[in-house]
Amino acid sequence: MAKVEKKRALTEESLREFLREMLLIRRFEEKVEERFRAGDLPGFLHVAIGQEAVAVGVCQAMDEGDVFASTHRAHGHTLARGTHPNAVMAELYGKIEGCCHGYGGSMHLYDVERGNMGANAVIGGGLPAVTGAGLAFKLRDEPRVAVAFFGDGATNIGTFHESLNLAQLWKTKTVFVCENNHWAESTPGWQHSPVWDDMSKRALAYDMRSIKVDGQDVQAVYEAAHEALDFARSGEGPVFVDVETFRMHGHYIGDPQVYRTKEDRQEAADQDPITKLRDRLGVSDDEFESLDAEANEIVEAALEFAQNGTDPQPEDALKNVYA
Amino acid sequence: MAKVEKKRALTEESLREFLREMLLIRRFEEKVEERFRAGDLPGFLHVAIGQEAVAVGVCQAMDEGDVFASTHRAHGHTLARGTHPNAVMAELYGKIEGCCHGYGGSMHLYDVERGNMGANAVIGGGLPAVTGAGLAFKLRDEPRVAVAFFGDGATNIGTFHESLNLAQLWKTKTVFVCENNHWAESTPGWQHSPVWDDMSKRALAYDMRSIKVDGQDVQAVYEAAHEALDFARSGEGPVFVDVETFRMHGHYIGDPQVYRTKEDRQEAADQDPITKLRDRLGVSDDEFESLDAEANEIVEAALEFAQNGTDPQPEDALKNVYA
Amino acid sequence: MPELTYREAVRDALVEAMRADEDVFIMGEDIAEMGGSMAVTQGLLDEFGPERVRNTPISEMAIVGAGIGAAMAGMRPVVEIMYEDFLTLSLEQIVNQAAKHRFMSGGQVKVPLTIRTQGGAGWSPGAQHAQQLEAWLVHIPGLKVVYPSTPEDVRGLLWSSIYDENPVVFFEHRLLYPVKGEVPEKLEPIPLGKARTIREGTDVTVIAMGPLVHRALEAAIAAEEEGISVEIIDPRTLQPLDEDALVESVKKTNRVVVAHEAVTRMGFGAEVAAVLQYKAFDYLDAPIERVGAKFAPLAFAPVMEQFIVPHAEDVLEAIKRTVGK
Amino acid sequence: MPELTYREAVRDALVEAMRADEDVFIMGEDIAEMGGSMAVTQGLLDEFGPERVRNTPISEMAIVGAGIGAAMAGMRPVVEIMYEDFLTLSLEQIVNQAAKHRFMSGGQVKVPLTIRTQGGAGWSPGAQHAQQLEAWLVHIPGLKVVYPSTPEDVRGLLWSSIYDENPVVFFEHRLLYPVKGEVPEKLEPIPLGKARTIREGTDVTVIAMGPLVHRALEAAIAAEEEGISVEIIDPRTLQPLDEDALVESVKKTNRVVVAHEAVTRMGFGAEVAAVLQYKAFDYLDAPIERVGAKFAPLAFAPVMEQFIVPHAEDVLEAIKRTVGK
Ligand SMILES: Cc1ncc(C[n+]2csc(CCOP(=O)(O)OP(=O)(O)O)c2C)c(N)n1
Ligand SMILES: Cc1ncc(C[n+]2csc(CCOP(=O)(O)OP(=O)(O)O)c2C)c(N)n1
Ligand SMILES: [Mg+2]
Ligand SMILES: [Mg+2]
Repeated sequence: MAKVEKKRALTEESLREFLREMLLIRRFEEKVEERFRAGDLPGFLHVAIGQEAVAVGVCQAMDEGDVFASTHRAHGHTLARGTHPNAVMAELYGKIEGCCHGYGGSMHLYDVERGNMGANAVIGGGLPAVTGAGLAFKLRDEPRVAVAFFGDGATNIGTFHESLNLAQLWKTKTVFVCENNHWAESTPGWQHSPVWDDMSKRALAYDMRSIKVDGQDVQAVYEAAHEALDFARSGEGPVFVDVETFRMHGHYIGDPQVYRTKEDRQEAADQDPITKLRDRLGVSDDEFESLDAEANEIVEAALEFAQNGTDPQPEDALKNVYA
Repeated sequence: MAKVEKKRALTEESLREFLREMLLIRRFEEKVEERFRAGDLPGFLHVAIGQEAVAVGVCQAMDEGDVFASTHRAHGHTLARGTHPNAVMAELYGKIEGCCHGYGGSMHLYDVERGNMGANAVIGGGLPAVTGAGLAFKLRDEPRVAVAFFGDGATNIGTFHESLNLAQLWKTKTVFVCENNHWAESTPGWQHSPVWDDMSKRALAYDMRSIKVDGQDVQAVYEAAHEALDFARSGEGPVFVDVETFRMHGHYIGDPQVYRTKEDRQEAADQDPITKLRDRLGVSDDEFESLDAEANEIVEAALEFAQNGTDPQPEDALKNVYA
Repeated sequence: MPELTYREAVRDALVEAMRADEDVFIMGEDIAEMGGSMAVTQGLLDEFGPERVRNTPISEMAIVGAGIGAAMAGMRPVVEIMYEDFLTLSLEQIVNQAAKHRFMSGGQVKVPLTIRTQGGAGWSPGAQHAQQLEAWLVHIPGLKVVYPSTPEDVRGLLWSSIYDENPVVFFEHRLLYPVKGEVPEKLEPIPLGKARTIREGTDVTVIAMGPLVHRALEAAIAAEEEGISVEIIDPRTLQPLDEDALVESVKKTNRVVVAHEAVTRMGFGAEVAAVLQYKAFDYLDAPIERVGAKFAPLAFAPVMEQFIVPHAEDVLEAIKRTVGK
Repeated sequence: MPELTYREAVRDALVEAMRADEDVFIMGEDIAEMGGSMAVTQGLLDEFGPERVRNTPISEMAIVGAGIGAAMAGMRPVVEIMYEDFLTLSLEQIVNQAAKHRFMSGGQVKVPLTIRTQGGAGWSPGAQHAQQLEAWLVHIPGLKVVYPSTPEDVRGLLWSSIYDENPVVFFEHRLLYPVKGEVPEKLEPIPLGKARTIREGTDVTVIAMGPLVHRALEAAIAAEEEGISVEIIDPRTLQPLDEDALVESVKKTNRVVVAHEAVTRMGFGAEVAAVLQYKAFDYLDAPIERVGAKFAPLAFAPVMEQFIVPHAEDVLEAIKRTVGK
């Protein structure tokens, strides 16, 4: 198979679209934080504030038909891939109108129509499935790719190792996107991984191709993801994308972050991908405010939609156990 | 801590001793094959014929107090570490006089007095324990090292990844000895591992020190193991020892090896570590025959000891479930 | 009717399914050239090639998980875990992923995956190659659990498992592979969730699984000589469980023995006993007897091994106890 | 007597053991600065330092396995699996290694390892953070299994688990952490294998575990108003099980309800029912009732979640059924 390695040019218009999306994710998650703190939302919730460029860059680079698996920090990936904010918010509220009809919740967002194979609350849990889906695409000669998102902490678990090993061995159509935000809950990279400062070393154990990218630069992420997807799609093998990014907030909503220094938090705040893109595009205050208002409006509508959603019937709990 | 890197000189006398040991292991395992084929021996049995130099080289380099964990292919490691052939053979016969009193069998040889923490019939199963023992030695500031033996096939399992990661992170007093004999049962290296032709790449994912060594050269193994043990003992961190070796026989006794070419078998036969050492030491036919006779005598005695051993009482099966 | 061994019957179902459907493929350790550690998949590589008969690395988690992903992508993988004991390495994927995807997605996803495995005592495999763990899987909503005891059943049930839209954990027993039995000329699917009456009787119902079905048969014949008429029922599918069939039989015989090779404590027999004492309370004339492995890991030495696992005599004694003999 | 929360009681046992013995140390994810996901180990890092309070990478297999190795090397590690659901990732080490080393070595080795974990419904954790899997471990010879329900018990039993020479899997329940209770001034070890009578009564015995002990208490009070006298027994240790205590109670009350949060099917209640119908057959005036989670993964939406898990009312209804009301 021919090696495809085109970088699709990004117009300013596209980048503005990216900004809009990142802003939507940001405002969405801020609202989720607010509602959780207000005691409105059930469940264990994790926001990816600071990591929006990864979600948007990768999902924008994906083709129709591509699939992905996400993690406990799934709102951004799901929204970036086109699931309606109403459906996501309604899911967080446990409503029938939610993208999983209230069965899943924040850590288990699925949207099969848009290729979302499911967010996973078990670290590494989605990686073998993405390997298997990439295998299926290869066996059936389909031009599709399966993408896994996961964190730096996830590279420590056996599931990660077995999945990457198998993917490389069989050259499955898979892309592994490691969002290295320097933390696994309260555990800093240096405390959980001997190669925390260069996660691409993980790929060496499989002779797997890897790409390093600045996760706060959405264009760079987009281009790297494109390269990875093209390579995987062509059947040449999986790619490990080593993304450096920053978790601006706590591990979970409400996390007092006692384990984290002020400086570390400030460093993360300084890496806000939205500010970076805004500066780069030279978006004026007025224009930004109008984009922001637009995002907020969508989020407010989603909230209203969710709050007015329908609770499942208790007995619905016994449905969907089997197909 | 100071970095220790002495190579202990090996006298010809020592090497002759190594030859004696390798020969004993060889004859012991040939006898086991014979008795198994004769229908005398219960269980699943795997011999390490062709890999004797690894067992002897590593075990000779270990200090008193060092411990190790072995695999399904455990006779050589156990004998090389000094467990009496009688006790090993009796164990294979399921006798009370066996080194596990008949509870363990070939795949579960233990000898705590000699630091044998147990052979494991689950691939990778002993690696975390060796990491934990190495941690204990470090926490208690003991000058001891824990060694794991495992095969090329074992590098694919999650347990391997988690163990090496943790060992490196915590700089435990551990040495990981990978016996790459190019096969995992019927599956050749290229079919089970993307880095099959250079297993030391596995260590890169942990920034772990690695040493490559020719496993058919007992002196080289001894020296490499010494270097690794010294490094680990000094508290500098674990070491991955990438040993290339050859499985001269089938995966298990009785394996028709339908999956293996004649050439591959011949290649392995050509790498007989005993022949190599014999040639190198210039051992005459006469001398070799006398060494051989000596080994055979020990093995015959072991066989007699085992065959005359005592069967456990059936109800003994309910002992040793709890301490 | 032709005769097949249990081993051939498993193979037959795989071959038929792979011929019928390009989406069926198999993965596992050493299943290709070697034909699996139990020679079940011998010949499949030749017929279907390495794309559909895939040797895997030793990575039980990824084997099951890749099966899940391929199933979610529309295929019907059949994966093999070489020894049941190694299910312990893949349970995260089986229990948290395969069993729950459909539910957590609110019905969007399905996982038509079959996980074959085998185990059991015999040949002195030692403590790590002989456990019987089917009870664990029965505890997990979202899984189906199948454990056939005859060539006919293993063939028909494997077919149905492959074509079921849910993840199925399919247990085979090492000692059953060489067992011969009649099978229908053409493969007939057997629906999951239906027990089979192996033998009719009036005095005691023995509910037996896997190899214990055969040992129960021996026991029944011996019991008959002592004037005790034994009915034997093999649930075959443990999840869903054909409770009605068990209850019906008990209502007739009023006495029950449950027999499996797994450790008695917390084994599947506990569930059967709990169900029957509840649903047939007024019909029980004697306590429900459980026959299973004694409470120890499987010892290596044959004398100890055989002491641990249940035999026909153990079933017979239990039968006699229930009738007060 | 002073009062402690269940959380404080766990912490207290850890602190006391670590003060008493240099060989006791703890490992787990985020147990150091953060004090664990349930704030149980808060403050321990300050007192004992990072060598003895070890944050681990996310690698449940290695966490347990390193504990095994350290235990075999003579220490007394206490490892934490953050959520019980992740036991699925370490079962190979728990079941094939920790549980069997002593046996396979013919008694040479011991593994004094304690594996703490927690789980349960509450706070809508969803299907992968809420399973109750204690039944699995009870099926495995070589393990001890403990599941305390009160501050006093959790403290005394954790101490005994740490000092037991065998591997112990120690279950805590998320909703119990804030529950307060009286504890002896000085930590008193509680022997493993002894049930506790929580409440005496004459009409029905409720055998309850973990949070269901508390729900059973509510049910008992409500039942009393209807003239039903309920005895509640908490086995506390599931392996070894204090069968005598259960049987004694049943001989008195002649009626039994078994209650736990785990899925009813193949849950620990099945074993209890199987044992009691056997050992107290002639004393049972009604079928043994089982109360547990309905057969589904735990749904996220609170209404569905609450429908799945058992409540005091479910226990009450079961009590009433046994007495025919
Ligand atoms: C197998 C497993 N172990 C532990 C946890 C608890 N947990 C949830 S998130 C998390 C940290 C994950 O770190 P990382 O992979 O870097 O992702 P991030 O949270 O930084 O996005 C942990 C330990 C889990 N969900 N799964
Ligand atoms: C977890 C696990 N999976 C599968 C097996 C079955 N098995 C036994 S030996 C073996 C091959 C091991 O290969 P390698 O690690 O290279 O060791 P070698 O046999 O070559 O010494 C396999 C797959 C096992 N024992 N454990
Ligand atoms: Mg992270
Ligand atoms: Mg090998």
